Amino acid sequence: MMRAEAGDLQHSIAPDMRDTDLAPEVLDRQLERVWGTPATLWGILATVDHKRIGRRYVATAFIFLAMGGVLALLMRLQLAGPERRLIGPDRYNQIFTMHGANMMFLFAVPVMEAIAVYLVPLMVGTRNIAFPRLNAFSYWIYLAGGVLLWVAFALDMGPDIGWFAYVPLSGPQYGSGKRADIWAQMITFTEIAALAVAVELVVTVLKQRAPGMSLDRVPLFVWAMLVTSFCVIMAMPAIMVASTSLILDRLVGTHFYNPAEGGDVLLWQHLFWFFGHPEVYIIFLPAVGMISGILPTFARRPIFGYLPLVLALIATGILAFGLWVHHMFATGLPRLGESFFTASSMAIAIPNGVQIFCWLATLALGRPVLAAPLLFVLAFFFTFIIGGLSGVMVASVPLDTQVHDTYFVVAHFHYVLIGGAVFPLMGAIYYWFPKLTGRMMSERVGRVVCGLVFVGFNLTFFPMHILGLQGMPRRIYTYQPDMPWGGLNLFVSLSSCLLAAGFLIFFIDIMRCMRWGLPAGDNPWNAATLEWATTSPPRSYNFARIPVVSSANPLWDEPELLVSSGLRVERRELVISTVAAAVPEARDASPANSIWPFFAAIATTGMLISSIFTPWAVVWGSLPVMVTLIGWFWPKSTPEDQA
Amino acid sequence: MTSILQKPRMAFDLSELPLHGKRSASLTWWGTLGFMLIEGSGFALVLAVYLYLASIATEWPLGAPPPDLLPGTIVTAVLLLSLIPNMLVSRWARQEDLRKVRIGMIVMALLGIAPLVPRAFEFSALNVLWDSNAYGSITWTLLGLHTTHLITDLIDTLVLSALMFTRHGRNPRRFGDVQDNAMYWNFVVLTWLPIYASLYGIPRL
Amino acid sequence: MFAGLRPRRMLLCTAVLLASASGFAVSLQSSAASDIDVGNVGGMTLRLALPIRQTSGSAGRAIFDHDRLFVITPFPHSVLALNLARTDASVLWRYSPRADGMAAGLATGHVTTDGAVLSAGRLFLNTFDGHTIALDAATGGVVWDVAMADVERGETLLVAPLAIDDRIYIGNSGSDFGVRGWMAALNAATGRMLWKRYNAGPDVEVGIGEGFSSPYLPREPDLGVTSWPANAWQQGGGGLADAPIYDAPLGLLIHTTGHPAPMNAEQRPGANYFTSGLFARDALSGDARWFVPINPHDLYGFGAAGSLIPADIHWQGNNRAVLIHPDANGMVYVLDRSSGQILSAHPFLEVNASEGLDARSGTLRGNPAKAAHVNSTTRDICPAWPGATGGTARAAFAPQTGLLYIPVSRLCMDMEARQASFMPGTPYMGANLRIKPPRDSNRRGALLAWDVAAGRLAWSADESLPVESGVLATAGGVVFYGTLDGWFKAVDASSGRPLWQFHAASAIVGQPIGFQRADGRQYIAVAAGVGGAAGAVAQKEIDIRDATAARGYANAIRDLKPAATDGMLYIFSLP
Amino acid sequence: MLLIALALLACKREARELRTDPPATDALNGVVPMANRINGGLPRIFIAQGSPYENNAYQLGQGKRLYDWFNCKGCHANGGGASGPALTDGRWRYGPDPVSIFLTIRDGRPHGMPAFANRLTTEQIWQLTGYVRTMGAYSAQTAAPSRNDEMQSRPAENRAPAATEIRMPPSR
Amino acid sequence: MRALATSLALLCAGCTGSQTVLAPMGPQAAQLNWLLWSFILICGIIWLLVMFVLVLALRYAAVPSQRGERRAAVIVGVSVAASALVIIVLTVMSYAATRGLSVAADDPLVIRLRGYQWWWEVTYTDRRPDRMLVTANEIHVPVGHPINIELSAADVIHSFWVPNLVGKQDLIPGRRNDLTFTASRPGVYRGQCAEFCGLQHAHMALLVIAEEPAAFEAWRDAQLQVARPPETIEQEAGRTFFVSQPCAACHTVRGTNAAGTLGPDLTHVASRRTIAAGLLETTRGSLAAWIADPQTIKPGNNMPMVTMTPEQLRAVSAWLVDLQ
Repeated sequence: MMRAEAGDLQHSIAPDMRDTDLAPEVLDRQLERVWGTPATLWGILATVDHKRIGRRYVATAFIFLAMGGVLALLMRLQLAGPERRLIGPDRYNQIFTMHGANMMFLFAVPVMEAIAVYLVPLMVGTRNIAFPRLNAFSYWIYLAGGVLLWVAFALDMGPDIGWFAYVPLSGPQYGSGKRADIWAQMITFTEIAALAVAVELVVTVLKQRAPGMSLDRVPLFVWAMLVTSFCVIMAMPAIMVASTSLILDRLVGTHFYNPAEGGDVLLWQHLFWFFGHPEVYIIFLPAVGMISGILPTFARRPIFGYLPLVLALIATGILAFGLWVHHMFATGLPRLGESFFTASSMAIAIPNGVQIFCWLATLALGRPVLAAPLLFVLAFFFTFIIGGLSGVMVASVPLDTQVHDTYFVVAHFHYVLIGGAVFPLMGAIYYWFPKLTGRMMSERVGRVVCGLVFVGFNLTFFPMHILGLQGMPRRIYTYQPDMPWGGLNLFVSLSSCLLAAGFLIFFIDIMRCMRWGLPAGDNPWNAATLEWATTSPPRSYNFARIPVVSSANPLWDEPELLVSSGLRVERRELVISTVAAAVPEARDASPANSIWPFFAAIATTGMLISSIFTPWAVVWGSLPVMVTLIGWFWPKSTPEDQA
Repeated sequence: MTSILQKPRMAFDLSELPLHGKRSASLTWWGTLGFMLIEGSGFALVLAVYLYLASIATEWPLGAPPPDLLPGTIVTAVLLLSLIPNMLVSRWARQEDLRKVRIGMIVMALLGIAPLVPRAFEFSALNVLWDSNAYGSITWTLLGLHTTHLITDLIDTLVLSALMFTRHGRNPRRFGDVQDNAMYWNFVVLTWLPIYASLYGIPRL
Repeated sequence: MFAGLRPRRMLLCTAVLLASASGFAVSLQSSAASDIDVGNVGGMTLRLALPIRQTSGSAGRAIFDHDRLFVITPFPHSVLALNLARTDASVLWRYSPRADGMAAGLATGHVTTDGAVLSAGRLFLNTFDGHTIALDAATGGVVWDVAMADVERGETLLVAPLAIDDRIYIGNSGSDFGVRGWMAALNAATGRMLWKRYNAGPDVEVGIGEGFSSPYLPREPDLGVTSWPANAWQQGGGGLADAPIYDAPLGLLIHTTGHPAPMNAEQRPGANYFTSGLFARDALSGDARWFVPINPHDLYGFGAAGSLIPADIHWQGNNRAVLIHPDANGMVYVLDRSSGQILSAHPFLEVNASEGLDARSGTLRGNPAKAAHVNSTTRDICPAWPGATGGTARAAFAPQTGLLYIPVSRLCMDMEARQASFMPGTPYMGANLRIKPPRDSNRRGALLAWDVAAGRLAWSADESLPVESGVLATAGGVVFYGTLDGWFKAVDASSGRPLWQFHAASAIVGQPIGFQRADGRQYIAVAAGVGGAAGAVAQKEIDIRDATAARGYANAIRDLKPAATDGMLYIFSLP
Repeated sequence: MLLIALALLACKREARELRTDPPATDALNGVVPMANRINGGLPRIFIAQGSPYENNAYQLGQGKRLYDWFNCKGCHANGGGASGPALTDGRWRYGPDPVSIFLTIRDGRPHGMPAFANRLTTEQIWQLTGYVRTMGAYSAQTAAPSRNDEMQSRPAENRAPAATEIRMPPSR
Repeated sequence: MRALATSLALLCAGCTGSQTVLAPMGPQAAQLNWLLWSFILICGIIWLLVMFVLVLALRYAAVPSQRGERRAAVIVGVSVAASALVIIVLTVMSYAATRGLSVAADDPLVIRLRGYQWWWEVTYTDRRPDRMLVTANEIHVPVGHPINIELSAADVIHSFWVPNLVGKQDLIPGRRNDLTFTASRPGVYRGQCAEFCGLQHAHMALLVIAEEPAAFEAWRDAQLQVARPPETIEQEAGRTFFVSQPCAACHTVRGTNAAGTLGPDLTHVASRRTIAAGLLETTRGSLAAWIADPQTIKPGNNMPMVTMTPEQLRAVSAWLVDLQ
């Protein structure tokens, strides 16, 4: 099929045809022919267009968000009153585990990477992400991991060990059945996907930037994703090691976590949190990037303190690896070591402070327009700072011994994750929705959504601080009537309906506006970065001609955007530029659509799921993986293979 | 649609640039580097687990004599020796000398198989089973992880060697692939050295 | 008489049989037989090989009396009286008590019998299922039969009775089932119980009163209660660990007490008196005279297993009535028989479970690094729980050489303490155990010759497998012992030089005896047939892939061949 | 397709039935021994419930816990046997069928196996029965338990202990 | 804001609870409480300041100028420096509190606490082993005397947390942790397992009962006694049933043959305020209900439903409720 396509092209187009002198219409037609995805099943499965995959990724992540939200509502329903019998302990444990694992592994990280998959190539002015087939593969693997987890849950086989899966509860002796294995293998799926995307993003950012986009002209969201991707690369292997060793313990009887044979249960916690803490920043840093992207547009001035913000991003990324022990303050580690981690945990507040102050300065020095995206950013300020400050509290060893594993911590991290990441994410959706769809979202509904979500969120989660201080532990499926928690819990449960209503309207509005929203135009917000320099939604090739950048805010600073010329149009060609100064050094080909990543993902899925049941699956299961990978990488004599 | 239909200002002519970036101008090179970073983190973490378990144990190795040196040392020697042809292949690939690269790839394929033979004996030379205790678990995991890398790179080398003998062989991209493959083999060999030192040295401390 | 010789091939076909050890009167162990000596033992030949055809037992300990040989097989027991006067050694009579099959499940790793005792024309025996029986030695008729132990609770009678004058002394076993240990005296004529004293509990029940003194115990009442967690002594074990002895001049009954239950020592903090020690009691009243804690707060289930050998030796310039006790914990103790004072204590092989005796308190200093804990495996504890010696491995002392011949198991173990819950009639153990050879060698056993006066090793004869048999030291300067791989060996008592050996059809864990017939000729008899802890491996349905099978013992002797399991009685003499 | 197949396989293996109704307990206890008292017929409810004590991971896991708790190890070690016979070798004195194992545990056997009828409930005896059967299995069940957090003794039930060859290097 | 008002109102309600951080009943908890409020105060001020600046920033109509940029840079720099200072102060405060909490007490009462799924085994150590006392789910402590709790776990990780007295510490299989606290006022303080430990994590509570030293010693002496002999025929029947049926396989009642250690020691079960790890108040009715159907009351717990007749149930509960 691919060969036929290639043949067509060669038939009609002269080899080495350049864009230099083509009329815009011809150029568009030709590029669309080369870069486009046919509207067939094959096209859907084989596409490597970062925008299609990014959209899929975002949509899937939001579906998981909605499903995870339903689980949260179920939990609130159960906890609305003492000793309710709506959900039994077994199912409840599955539900809160699913909620946590789903939100962290299937929603938060993937959605951030998904948005980056969509936006980063546009923002750096290139035509596709690096390794687009790997990108396609990563989506299918991610989808398989999510389906695995949810199908298992539907079969009463969902993990019931908490998203942190502490051994020995998740270990071979106390986690009977395959529930913990499903959790652990879901981790493998999502981490493979995340790592693949991280490598793509790093290479895209470092090597595919538009000519002239030196490192000091890179949009802050791109910077944030670069730091995030490095965090992913350094942190995710830890959870892979952890989950693999857990499966080994459970399947072939290794003793990593068996204290009786020289293993250690705290080893799990070290490995898990060495990943788990950076994970928080993997979720938060993209949000920092989103805010840094939204704020200048609505403050109508360039961001204040570009360099400090970049340095703060990098500092956060590095510090994130030095504070995992603050999740383990109650495990009885040596006090001196714990105090070191208190200091490092609190120190991360400093780069966060730099970010906040720079944003405030941007607002103060600009002329803010209170549009929906900015409202979400303001909601972020209100809530995230509460979460950050309660984070300072849990970073203190003695205080943590009182609030650790209570609803105080539940409140804290929802303030950090929803306040710090989901609010900016919703702002980002409102902000970039026109670019994705070509249509505006409703400003009025946006305000309603923002209000509902903001109020609902605070009413739901603020009382949890108090519940925690009143002694309510986390992860309990019920509580006794003589505990003084009933009233607040009912209040929280009722408030959560408000929050849910906000999200419901948000989702409905997205559906509505995708079809009936007002047409947006290329740059509806009059923003400064490159993604607004192309059409909304962008054509398959992103930019008809690769822009040339001479400022950090090209659309503001340059009266007319300069472009480059000389690329071939009968193959997928893009510009490779140097790491620091973004001087073009090659016109390389970008791989064309291929069905092989899809097959490879199916083969990998088969191997990974089977290997929960028998270790030999790794041997025989890797044969189809090998075959599909050879099919993937074997040259097909397309123009893309020319050099 | 308006923006693309306007005649933009051409400021930069890319037409003279090469069709394919080499070394650090190649995306694959960077991608290989990225995956090496991921796997390097993985190796470092598994080694950290080894050291952690050793540090909490009352004795190390646990209930087993230290591993026998011979097979592991043979593997190390073969791997180190393989670096020489590996670098030659890389250089020939840079010179785009197809004949030499073909020979070199066959040599490298053989040198990829060679360490697997003593490696098979290395597992029993550990003197412990993976399910005996945590020491056995971590040593088997370390060795298994590295063996996986040997095998995957061997498969990569084999496929690439086959490719070099097809009509796709004479292509700068292939020569780039050969160089990346050589770089990855260097990585596989170099990661082995700290593993070798830990597996065989720490139990003898 | 020796027409009983049969082709070995036929013997292999005999039914599943179990073998035994014996509990000999000490005088017989160091046989006075003098015509077999170092010079001529090499020419010793087999005179009789008699398969003991029983449904599930083989030769136990043999007793020679007036050309009759009494043989008792392990549980379910059977007593045979053989007529040695006839060339075919025909059976004079046979007695098989009714057996309670449930007891078969109570043998902790091995079903053996410690044999019987002959006194005043009566044969007294303890059955494993809890009966003490007196038989008429001439006819095999039952004189009396009393039930002394409750099998339902896991209580058994493993150690042979001791007959002194008109009294029979018996003690119970079952420490592994949490059975509280006791010692009792029966009237030999009627079987009526004269007294019964417990090895733990309140002073009244233990028999501690006015006449009791011990330099190694705190002067407090009711130590048998206060050295245990509340009420734990009630299921604290401490049954008889090894054969008791009688000291006629002092009128003392000296006996060992077994290990405390459960094996998980964290569940029974305290010294756990009076388990794992040596008791001297007034033989008439049963009142305690002294007690020596050998392994207080016993961490490894040693009990105070090991032979008790009274000897009158030259000790530091004086003649002294001492008690020599090679203990399961790997130390040879020399004690004063009258006071219980420890005169010396030396390790006779590599021991790391303890670090010698505390000079002042006389108690063993444990090695904290080798203590077993819940949730962690303590590795390479030497010796392992079956003990460095003891059980069927009975030592012998030869006054002429001044050497003590100790059959030794040189094994180490990995141990993990586990929470044990007490349910009467089920094992109250609380440990995962895995036994293995010591790190540096595969010589798992030896016969050691220990110079008692000097407190050092004289010589040793190493064996591949643990030595589980008793030792016979003859006046002729020859020492006999058997091995698990079926060799019956004679070595020079002064140097350990091998003199003679014979390959039996099965492992030898029994006690060799020497006797002299009316014709003046000397005979050596030994029972072959794998039993003891090794019997569990060779005969029970043990799966050696489980490293903890047979409480880890299977792992230690996994190369033991399971063939040739029939019980045989061999008699040798010079041609 | 794979997922659907998995789903069907998985249906009952993971559901955790925490409470058995008293009438069901009575019915489960209603094993009719044959004349030899060695084995007998499975109660109909056993099948009707979907044989949870044969293939449900939770029930088998509970059985493994009971094996440890109720001193089975004292006689049978971790399956290798001691004073009681080995359970991992795939040989059964009274046959491998669940009912005979149930009867063995409930009523005891003459050569030393005590009765546990007064120590365990019917449901627990069935859990233990199911677990004991996995110990001597020649092919591992998906639902069979893994190793315990204790001293290593043998390959766990999910590694089909009875199928591995009786030949291993001495574990030291 | 309504949330804040509501929460303030509810905060006060929380101050009187028996399982709350906000009503410290010992020096350790008091120190933590002080630290908590200091943090809340400092963090609250910072939050209000930032919100104030945010409102200002939105209201303030800036005129772009170089001077404004420079001034903003100075303000941002000072703010960062100030926040670094606050961080240092908070770290030092936290470190000081850690030091203060980990001071070893002289001659503490050492209590071993072992976590099981899903109950607590409490062992009072003593120089004399026979005065060691094993009980469950209820810790009596003398007021004013330092208590050292040694924490260990039998199965999975649990966490000991009695917020009125001290912060939490985990019970970890294969490891041992220590915790020191003192109760300064008599009272009943509730604690609950604070590390997810499986099905019944929600119902794994314990009570710490602080008493005057004399009352504590009296309690301890009473607990050391063996169980009361039955007085009525019904109680006698209850005991007979208990010791001959599965109950005795798991539970110890000192003074009878029941010596199982798989479940809580029941020698003085009726002297404890609650059964089933803080789930039900101890009454004859609750005991009967618990025995009759433990899996409905606490699904998934390890107590099986033992088949018995109503008469037997009545007898057992009559006997158990008499075990004062």
